[in-house]
Amino acid sequence: MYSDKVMDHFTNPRNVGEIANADGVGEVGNARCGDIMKIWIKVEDGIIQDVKFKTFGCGAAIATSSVITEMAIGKTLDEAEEITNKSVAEELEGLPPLKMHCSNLAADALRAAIEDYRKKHPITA
Amino acid sequence: MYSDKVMDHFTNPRNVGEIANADGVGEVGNARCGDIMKIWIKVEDGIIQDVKFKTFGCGAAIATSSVITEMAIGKTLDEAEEITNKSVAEELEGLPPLKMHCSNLAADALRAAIEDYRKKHPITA
Amino acid sequence: MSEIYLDHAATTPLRPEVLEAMLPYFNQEFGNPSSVYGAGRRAHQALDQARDTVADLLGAKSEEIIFTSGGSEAANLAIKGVAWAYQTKGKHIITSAIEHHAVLDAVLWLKQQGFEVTILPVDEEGFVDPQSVQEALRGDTILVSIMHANNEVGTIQPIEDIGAIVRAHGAFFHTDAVQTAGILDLDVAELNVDLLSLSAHKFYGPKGVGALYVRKGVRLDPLIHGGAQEKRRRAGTENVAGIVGLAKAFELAQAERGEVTRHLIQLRDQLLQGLQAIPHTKVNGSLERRLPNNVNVCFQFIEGESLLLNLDLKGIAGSSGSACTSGSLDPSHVLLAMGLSHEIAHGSLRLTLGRENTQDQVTYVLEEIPIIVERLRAMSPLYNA
Amino acid sequence: MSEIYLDHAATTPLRPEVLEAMLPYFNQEFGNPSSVYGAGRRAHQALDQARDTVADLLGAKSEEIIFTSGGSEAANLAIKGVAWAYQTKGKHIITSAIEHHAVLDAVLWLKQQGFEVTILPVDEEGFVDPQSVQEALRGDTILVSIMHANNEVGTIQPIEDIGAIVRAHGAFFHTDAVQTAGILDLDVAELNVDLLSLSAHKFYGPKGVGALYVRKGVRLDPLIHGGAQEKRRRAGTENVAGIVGLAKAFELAQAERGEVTRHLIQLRDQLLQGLQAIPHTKVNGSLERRLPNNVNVCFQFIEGESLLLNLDLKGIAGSSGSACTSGSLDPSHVLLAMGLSHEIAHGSLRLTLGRENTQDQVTYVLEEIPIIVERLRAMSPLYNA
Ligand SMILES: Cc1ncc(COP(=O)(O)O)c(C=O)c1O
Ligand SMILES: Cc1ncc(COP(=O)(O)O)c(C=O)c1O
Repeated sequence: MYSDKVMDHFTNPRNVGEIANADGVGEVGNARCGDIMKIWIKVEDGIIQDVKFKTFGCGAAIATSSVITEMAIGKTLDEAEEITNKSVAEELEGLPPLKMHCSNLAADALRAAIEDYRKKHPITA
Repeated sequence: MYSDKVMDHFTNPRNVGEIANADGVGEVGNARCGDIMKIWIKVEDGIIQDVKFKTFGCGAAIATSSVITEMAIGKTLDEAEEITNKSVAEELEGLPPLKMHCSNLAADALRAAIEDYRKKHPITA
Repeated sequence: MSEIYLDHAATTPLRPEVLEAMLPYFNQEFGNPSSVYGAGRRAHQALDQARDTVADLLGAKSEEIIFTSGGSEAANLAIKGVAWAYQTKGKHIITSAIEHHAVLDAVLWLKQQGFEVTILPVDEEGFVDPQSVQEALRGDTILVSIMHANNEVGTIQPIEDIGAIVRAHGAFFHTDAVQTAGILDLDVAELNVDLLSLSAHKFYGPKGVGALYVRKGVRLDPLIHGGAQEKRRRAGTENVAGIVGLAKAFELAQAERGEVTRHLIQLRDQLLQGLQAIPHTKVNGSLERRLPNNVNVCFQFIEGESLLLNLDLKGIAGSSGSACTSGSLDPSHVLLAMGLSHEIAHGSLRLTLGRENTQDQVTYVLEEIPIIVERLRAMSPLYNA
Repeated sequence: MSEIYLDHAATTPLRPEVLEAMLPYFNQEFGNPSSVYGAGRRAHQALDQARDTVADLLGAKSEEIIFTSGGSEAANLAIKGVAWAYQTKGKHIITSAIEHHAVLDAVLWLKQQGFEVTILPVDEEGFVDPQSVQEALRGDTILVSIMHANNEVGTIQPIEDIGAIVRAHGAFFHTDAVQTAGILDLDVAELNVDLLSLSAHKFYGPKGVGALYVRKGVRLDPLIHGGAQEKRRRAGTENVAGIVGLAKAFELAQAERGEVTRHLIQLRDQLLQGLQAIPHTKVNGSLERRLPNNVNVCFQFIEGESLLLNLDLKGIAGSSGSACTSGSLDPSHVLLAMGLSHEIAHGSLRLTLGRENTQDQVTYVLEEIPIIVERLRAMSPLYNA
């Protein structure tokens, strides 16, 4: 059902946990549909230095959360915002069709965290 | 499907044929329902001396025709008239339910032959 | 005396290669294909592969194949499924008088439920005239169902032509290909069909499994509601072993088709020729567009079941449209629709050949049948020799 | 690492004795049971014998058994068959909120076609209150369908009581016994049912074959129209091997029931006890009236599919009512009907035992599960340890 890469991230998820005093936090999903993702980011000079996640959800939800942490670290906020649910799925070498919809929310969670960061750190020109 | 006795009468039907100058002839059934039985009888002193039949029909139709010739020979006309389709089926150790209806007409054919005989030989008291 | 089986249109023995392909799915890979763990995933893979194979052989896409419990279910699903799904668009259905009862009775039941039905006649060889389909189509016609080849007389319908007419009109077209799958080359695009039914046990696969091709975009209400199997169009835990068997048997039939067809036609023509030499004998169906394995004749003055029983006593297994074998009073609705009288229709014999039949068997059969026919005629009140 | 199969409610492996009983009917006795010649008659005899066996085991008469392609078809035939046959008498149907989708979706489809439906609630253990059936019955109620035991939580309904109420009212009563056939002792007279569905692959028989008991006098419109098979109530060439397998498996299950049940209950209770020791764990279903092979728990703060995947990696095959495994957004409709929140319902785990499971396996499972649960909770945003 799942690709090897999904199973790798599912069995050895990267960057699980929380960041104390995170610069931004994003949460998407709800218990009703069975997937909740929460992402914490640490930002320095407009660059994402660290990402951590916690996820309640199926194998795809956990793997997408894990892989997006790797994809985001080192990127500028603008670059990170370009990550889509689709590019996450591609990074994982595909997801089952059923999972594309409801469990592939990691990019949304990351964007929510970035938005949270931007709200807390308004650019004062 | 068929009892041994049915198969015996089917494979070795008794008294097949016609009686030239028969005293009575009876025919029942029609081609539409797939069974036609014709019975010829020879009567002497009110006793059936000989019976012959020709049948167009399924295994049950042939076997019932055959067995009724044996049942009728030697009987008085009154006795022979008492033979029912049911007693023919019993004599054959049973017939499949589907066959009880449409293919078990031999007693009717015999009665038709007796009726024909009585019509041609009215009792002049 | 070993049996000579000449009733391949009724059913066929499972091929050993097919049984072998099925065996692992009984108690090794026995998982439920809907399950996420290994045993379930492997069963699911087997289903996927079978679906790909069947789709390939029909020139279809995998998602266009629904596995069913046989030809009857496939045909019922096609007809009732489309009827229910499109009832708001129209309630008129067209079929032919010589369909298998799986089609005919499904359509007649829908009629009871308020659908309107046109049943097209056939000519004396059993052909549906495409022009009659054209004329029967109405604005509210949602479905036309015409069988590919008839199971009794073997006549092969001009499905491509009928399909083109139905498509141009905008209705859906189903063909019951139960007698042609595994025998003729089937391509759903060439045939111009939207739905096509087949059944594994007719081509050396297992009994109790069939398939329905449904062109993408055609909606169906399920016959069997429940789980999400078959993309929600047919619920129930899948008969994995059976489905694997269907695909394997279909594949083998396709691979060997050319060679087997030549063999069947040779035996068929030998039989037809030999039987025609018996007086008062009529060949039923077309001689030109005929299934390679089908022989159907009527011997006047005798009845079908007694003929079959006598054949059985000689070790020959055949079939008849006789009323007595079907439990109804009327003989074959197919022969009657082709214009035969009741009397003659009652005396029909169908012999359908298979890949393992031999010329020696045919020779033996041609020796025995005339004797049996003569014997039965001698006791028939209809025969005046 | 050999697999520990704990999903017997989903399906079971075919028993070797059953396969052996089936094998002759694939390519030796392969005849079509409708045929008059020897091979057909012998296949027909095998069907008759299988029918007698199943009837005997249910306390029914042979002519009251219809063979189908599985539990889903049996339930659909019962429900739609009665609905169509009695639609002029009434159009009201009663069922419960925790039925298998084969029942629920069939009933909901009928609703779309103009029938009226009452769906009864259940209590927190999954019980239908017989009193609620009494209250729901109307003058135009034609059918009530309540499952014997639930496939997810194992709760066994008071079928006898419900049946008595339905009978007194004059409606028909169907029970989906797919989870109890082969597990509990079934007697249609004691159960007060008019129709009962079962499926072979749930008791070590083949997939793709089931049976419907229909009390004499209850009319049914067929789901599959066509040939005269199954007394014109279910058309299609019979899956002879499958039907023989169903009867054999049912017979074996009945013969070994006492012993197997004791074994299952012991393992079940060991599992239930061990799992309850995990914090924030809830047992679903009744502890008193529960299937001997069913364990169903919710681990708070985690989701079912990721739990199952982790179990699979440890060689343990289980199941979940999780939305993610069913392809819908909602978790188990059964757990929701029992009053669980979505969040908790998502974390359910069903382990269903079989005759070959061992105490060692249970011990291993009880070692692994707490570790997995802890690991998943550690990455759950809902959990604050
Ligand atoms: C309670 C219940 N009813 C019906 C079914 C359907 O049976 P089948 O999958 O054999 O069609 C199942 C199992 O899937 C079940 O557990
Ligand atoms: C033309 C045709 N359609 C449908 C069927 C039904 O197929 P099955 O018996 O597999 O249900 C048959 C054979 O019985 C057939 O010959």
